[in-house]
Amino acid sequence: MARVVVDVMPKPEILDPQGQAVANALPRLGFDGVTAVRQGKHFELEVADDVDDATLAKIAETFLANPVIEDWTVRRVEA
Amino acid sequence: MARVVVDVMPKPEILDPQGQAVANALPRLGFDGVTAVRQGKHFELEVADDVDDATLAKIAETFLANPVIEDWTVRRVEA
Amino acid sequence: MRVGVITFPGTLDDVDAQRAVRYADGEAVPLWHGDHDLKGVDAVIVPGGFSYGDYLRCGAIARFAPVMQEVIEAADKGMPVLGICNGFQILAEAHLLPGALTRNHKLHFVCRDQWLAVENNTTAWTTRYDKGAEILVPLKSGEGGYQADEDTLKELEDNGRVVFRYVGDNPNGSRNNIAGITNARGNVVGLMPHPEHAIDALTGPTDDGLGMFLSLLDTVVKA
Amino acid sequence: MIDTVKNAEATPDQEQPYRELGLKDDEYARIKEILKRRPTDAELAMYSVMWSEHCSYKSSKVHLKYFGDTTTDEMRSKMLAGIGENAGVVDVGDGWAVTFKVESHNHPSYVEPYQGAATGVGGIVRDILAMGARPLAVMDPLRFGRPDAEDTKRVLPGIVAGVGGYGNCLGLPNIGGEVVFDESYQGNPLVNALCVGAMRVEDLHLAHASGTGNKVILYGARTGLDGIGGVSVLASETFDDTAGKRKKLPSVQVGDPFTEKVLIECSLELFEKGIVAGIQDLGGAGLSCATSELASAGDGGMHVRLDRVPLRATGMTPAEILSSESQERMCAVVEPANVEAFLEVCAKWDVIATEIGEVTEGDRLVITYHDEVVVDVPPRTVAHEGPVYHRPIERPADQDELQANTPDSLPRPAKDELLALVKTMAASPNLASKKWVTQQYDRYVRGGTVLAQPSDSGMIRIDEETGRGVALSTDCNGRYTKLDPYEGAKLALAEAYRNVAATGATPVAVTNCLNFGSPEDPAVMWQFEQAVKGLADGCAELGIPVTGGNVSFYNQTGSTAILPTPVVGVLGVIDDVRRRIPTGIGAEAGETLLLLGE
Ligand SMILES: Nc1ncnc2c1ncn2[C@@H]1O[C@H](COP(=O)(O)OP(=O)(O)O)[C@@H](O)[C@H]1O
Repeated sequence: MARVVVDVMPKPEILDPQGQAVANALPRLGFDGVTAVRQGKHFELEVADDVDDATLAKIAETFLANPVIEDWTVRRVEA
Repeated sequence: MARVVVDVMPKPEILDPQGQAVANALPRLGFDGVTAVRQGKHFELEVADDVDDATLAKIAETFLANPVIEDWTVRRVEA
Repeated sequence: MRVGVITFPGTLDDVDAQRAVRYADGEAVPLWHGDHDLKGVDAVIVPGGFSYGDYLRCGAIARFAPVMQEVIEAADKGMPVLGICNGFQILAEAHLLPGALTRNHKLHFVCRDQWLAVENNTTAWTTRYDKGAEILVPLKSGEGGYQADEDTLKELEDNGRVVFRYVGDNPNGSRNNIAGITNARGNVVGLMPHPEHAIDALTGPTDDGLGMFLSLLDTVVKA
Repeated sequence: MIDTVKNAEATPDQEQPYRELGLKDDEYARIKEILKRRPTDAELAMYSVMWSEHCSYKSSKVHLKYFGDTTTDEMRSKMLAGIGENAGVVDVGDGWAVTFKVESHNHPSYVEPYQGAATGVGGIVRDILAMGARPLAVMDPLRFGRPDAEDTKRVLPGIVAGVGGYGNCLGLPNIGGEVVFDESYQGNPLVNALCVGAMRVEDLHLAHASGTGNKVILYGARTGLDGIGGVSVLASETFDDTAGKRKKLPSVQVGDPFTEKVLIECSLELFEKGIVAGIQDLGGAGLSCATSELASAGDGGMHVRLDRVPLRATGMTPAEILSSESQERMCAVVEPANVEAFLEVCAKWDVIATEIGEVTEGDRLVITYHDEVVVDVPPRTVAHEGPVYHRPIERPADQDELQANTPDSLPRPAKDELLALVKTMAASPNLASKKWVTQQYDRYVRGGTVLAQPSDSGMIRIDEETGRGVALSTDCNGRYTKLDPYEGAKLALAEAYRNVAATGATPVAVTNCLNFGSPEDPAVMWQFEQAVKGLADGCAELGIPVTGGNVSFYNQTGSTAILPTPVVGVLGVIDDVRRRIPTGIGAEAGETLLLLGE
């Protein structure tokens, strides 16, 4: 078993209303100094050892992310 | 400027319908070997250099995550 | 009876809550999210909608609004407070009520007429109902699944703090079919379904929801 | 380097990628003739998008004229604004005016179903808002391919979630729509969105910029690189051999319904305070469209300072700023004395508002970027005097054959097969319950919904005191229209009309969204021409006017067009919604069932 993390983020040129809402709220809550926030998704997958990187890349690209509006990264981590 | 990543995940004992939906869909799409999926949020913050770790921890705990149902991690990364 | 109805940016059902207060012969007092006082109202309704877009988590941003600090203080002193849908989410985020509301288990927004069983008719908002009565009101939410840890659930169940329970199939994956709960004192109630949309059979499925606003009238008159 | 007017004059022979931007040789030549020089990059961006089929109606204009020609003064008597405005407006009595319009967002919804559908709703809502009305409800006529096709499984849930996600968050009840499946929509689903709003008659706002010295204020979201797909050819030219060369951007816009909700409330407060002289929403073609249309409809010129536009991305060129389709923005014309009050209201709602220009004497639209002139055009040539095509029209050769193939050739079911047949029909996707879709839409919000799904028409109360309300239905049967576009359009009208009448409301006005294949196909143009005639003639017979609409061409997969789909929306008025007639047979036992008509 391996643990795989996939992070999916809105592309830089794409509007990110969620991140913006967080960024706008922080100063109101008394937290200054955060100049920009982007919000995306974080997936943690438990995968069998025979699942190779190419398959993981394919899962991320075709399913977890929407390549039209999102970028993504895939990495294996220690479980 | 520093870049900070906050990952927020549903607690293990909390139902995660989104992660489950992904896990259920993968075999249908022909991807086998993924035994579990959990889905959370991934935040990328640009913060001024004078924002200390305690403040970041506070932002995560009081705002970005809801400790009743979520766990979270905060880490500084290379921008 | 003067009842404050809060409007946050993104609040939608404030007009409905105000209308429901009027139907119960009360005076609806609009409160703005930036207000620092409650204008001398007898009770407060935190209505439904998508405050601040509900982008981070439903209610997560709204609970920090200035007016909410006033509400928290007043609630602690016993003022009747009702959170409907987004309002319930805000009250939970503000820790006026325990637990949290999460994404519906089938991942879709659900709008339907929903039967509820009244389980507690002693709160400030439910005295007009018979215990065990079933009422039909709209439910419309995407994140209405009530979640809490086992201890909290036990505490709620053992002390009769579950106010409403879904009847029939669970619409959103709520633990124990919980639709609404109250705090220990019974003055703060939160529920996902919308009694304010069921005050007139012309525009809602029934007028079953009116009982909540009439209950408040009784509570305020008695106080 | 920024391509200024001065630069354009100095470099008359510079090659420009006008073909990539969709302009024909003669159209480019005409622009040069109008300007008496080559256009700048910014001007080219502006003309190319405003002269596109989508914005200029160049293939449909000659046919749409027929709507006006067949509308009598009597039909027009209740019409306060009609074809040519953002949305049609009708007087519904008691001092109330109602505005409604349906628009397509077909192609974007195929590329990115959720965001495409969401921004479709957002766009039509801003159209209604720009008339000065409070948006009250939405509807969504949808068409998909076969329900079991892979593409439908990708597209349908996203579109439904997008319509719901945006509309629900805006607090607009969804009071109706359509879900129809047909093979022809497989690679080209239809997402039409309708919005209806109401206002007091005296609050009607029209999109024009008049009054020299009046200020032009852009308010709402920041401007980013959304939806400038086409125009990025200009950017890559501009940045050619620098590191700033920008990859081709996806022309996907992301909606922010929360920002739009705040924009609505902020705008309504501005209207109420009477401090808006003219207003225009920003939709397709963004600032290009808003500034040229405002200036063109006004009686002066306009000067816009592009460098003042609040941006979300860095390094945007003037052409990109003009073409950006960032959502949730509005453009207002405000008298100088009211600017401060205007900005105050925006501040209350946390809405960014920026004075970006002013109405000037003369009749030029001049746009500067850091004091250099990048656009200097007669606005009418951009907004209203685009190209007009008389496309070839030809009745398809197989139309007779199609019509000859009647149901008479089908076997009749035997008596004992009827039950099974009824069950099959009831379970067929086009007749089955649409609850899976409609229960994702909030139909209760704001407490004015009197009828919604599954009623024949939606009905919404506009006045709580008197109970005055309106009913709305949209309909179209593309198979009928394919068989006979003229009669098919009439039938769509008749169906919507009946649906409205059946609720107890009196039909008063019509809007439409004409979804067709490629206008370059003479057979499609024949369908289009016939459908417009049928709809207009039907309206004349019924005595209610077409007050507006929208045309969507190029709905096809390869060379196969969709079924011709002229979606017709009918608006009815009821003076007291308590007298509505709900759908459904039998509230009590013993009622009599009557069949009316032949
Ligand atoms: N099918 C149609 N029937 C009647 N009027 C139409 C039709 N299509 C477009 N129009 C009218 O043409 C005008 C321009 O269309 P509009 O949709 O406003 O352009 P834009 O795409 O720039 O918003 C509008 O007044 C609209 O009502």
